[in-house]
Amino acid sequence: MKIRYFAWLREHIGTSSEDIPLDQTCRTVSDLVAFLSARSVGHRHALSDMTLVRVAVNHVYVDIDHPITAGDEVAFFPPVTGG
Amino acid sequence: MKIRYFAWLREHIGTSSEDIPLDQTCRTVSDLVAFLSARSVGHRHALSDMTLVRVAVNHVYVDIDHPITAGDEVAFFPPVTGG
Amino acid sequence: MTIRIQEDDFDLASIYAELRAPLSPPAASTAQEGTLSVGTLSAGAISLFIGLVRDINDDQRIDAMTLEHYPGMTEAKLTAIRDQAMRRWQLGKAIIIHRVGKLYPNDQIVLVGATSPHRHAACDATAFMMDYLKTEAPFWKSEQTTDGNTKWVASRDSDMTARSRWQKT
Amino acid sequence: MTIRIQEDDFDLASIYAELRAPLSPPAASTAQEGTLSVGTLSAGAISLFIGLVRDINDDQRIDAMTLEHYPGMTEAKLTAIRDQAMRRWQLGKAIIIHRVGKLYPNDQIVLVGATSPHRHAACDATAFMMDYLKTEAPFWKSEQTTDGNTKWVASRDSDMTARSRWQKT
Repeated sequence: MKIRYFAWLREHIGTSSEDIPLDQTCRTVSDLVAFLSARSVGHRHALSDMTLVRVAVNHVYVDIDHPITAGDEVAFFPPVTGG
Repeated sequence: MKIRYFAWLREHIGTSSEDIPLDQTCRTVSDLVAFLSARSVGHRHALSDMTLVRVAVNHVYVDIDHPITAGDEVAFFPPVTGG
Repeated sequence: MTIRIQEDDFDLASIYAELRAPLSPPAASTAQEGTLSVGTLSAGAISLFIGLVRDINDDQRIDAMTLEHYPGMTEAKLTAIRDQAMRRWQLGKAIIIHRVGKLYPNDQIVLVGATSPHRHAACDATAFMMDYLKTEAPFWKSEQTTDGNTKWVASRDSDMTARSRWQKT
Repeated sequence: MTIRIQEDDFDLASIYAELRAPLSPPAASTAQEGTLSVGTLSAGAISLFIGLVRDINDDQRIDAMTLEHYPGMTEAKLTAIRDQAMRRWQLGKAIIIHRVGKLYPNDQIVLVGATSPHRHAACDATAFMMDYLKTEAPFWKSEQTTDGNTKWVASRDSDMTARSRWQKT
């Protein structure tokens, strides 16, 4: 599974993208957030308040309870500020 | 008093502008319309239905009962169609 | 050069360069007093509207059109419309250009533009100026159709309706 | 070339020339079937919005800003926003251009444009695309202030409010 981070989440975590084998217990975005938060202090810090974070699965915005599968690209980022 | 006509009113009346001495009985735009309508068939035709005509006195839109004085420039024209 | 009525064509690129150029500091400080944004010289948002001669109107093909106006009153009305927009929204610059004389399909007829620190102010002011121009500025179009006839364009109720949305309640 | 994400600057004059160029007949007939306006090749109305880097944000002077985005998702989102506008209004053409990378005050960031036979369709579609771009397209700005700090720009509630006005009831 490919995980991507943008803006201050990328800075906190220290990488813009990581490939991780999908843990069997990870069935939703929420499960994945718990799994990733255990990886480092930076991860835990970046994902500690999910009200500040948007999630996209395969380029589509999803809620925290959205299901995920091994082939997905999951991205975490702050509310957008383009334009 | 200077009278100006635009668009199809100008075509019906056959002139874009005329200088006329202000008749003492002409106190409002409505009086002036009656006065001008007597000048020619073209005038009468152009001014016969004032719901189709807009009036400006000294470049400001006015109603038919607006007062007029000798030094005024009074313009008659159809609803505008610019832009 | 904020109101122009001209027979000549206009050049969007040079008008845009004028709008985009930062305000000079005195103008900026007049625009908004009492905040740090006094120094805001860069526009942030630029909205532009351009009207072109259509090749069809009321289901008839148009060969050409002639725009007549009321010199003196036109300038006064356009200036008043621009002033209203400048008072109603926080604008940096605002411009209205309208052509007169004989025009052909796809020719530029009108340009309205506004700059503001805020995008909705720029967009709304542009739409506002167009709606008022359409209903108050003394221009008249006559169209020459491909069958050789010339006719005066009729005003549209939809333009009056559009203008009424700006009336504050 | 209706969606562009690029580091390079863009040229308004050439984009305007693209928008102004009459539709080719097949595109025009697809646009509106069953009426004589099938043949309408001239746009009539062109609306443009350009966003520039402001020199002040939240009362702090800005030296530069860096725009990051999510390649792949950005293109998908902008395409979806443009498609929504094309379905909702009768548009001839619609374009969205957004820059990424390092930008300086008064630099162009974004351009949105639409053409239509009707001015309100062109103006509304432009505002709609900006409102959705602001809230859905995955771009993030970090600002470098004159005191040497760099900070991520916070999203604004007003942008969500602006988007909600387009939701049909």
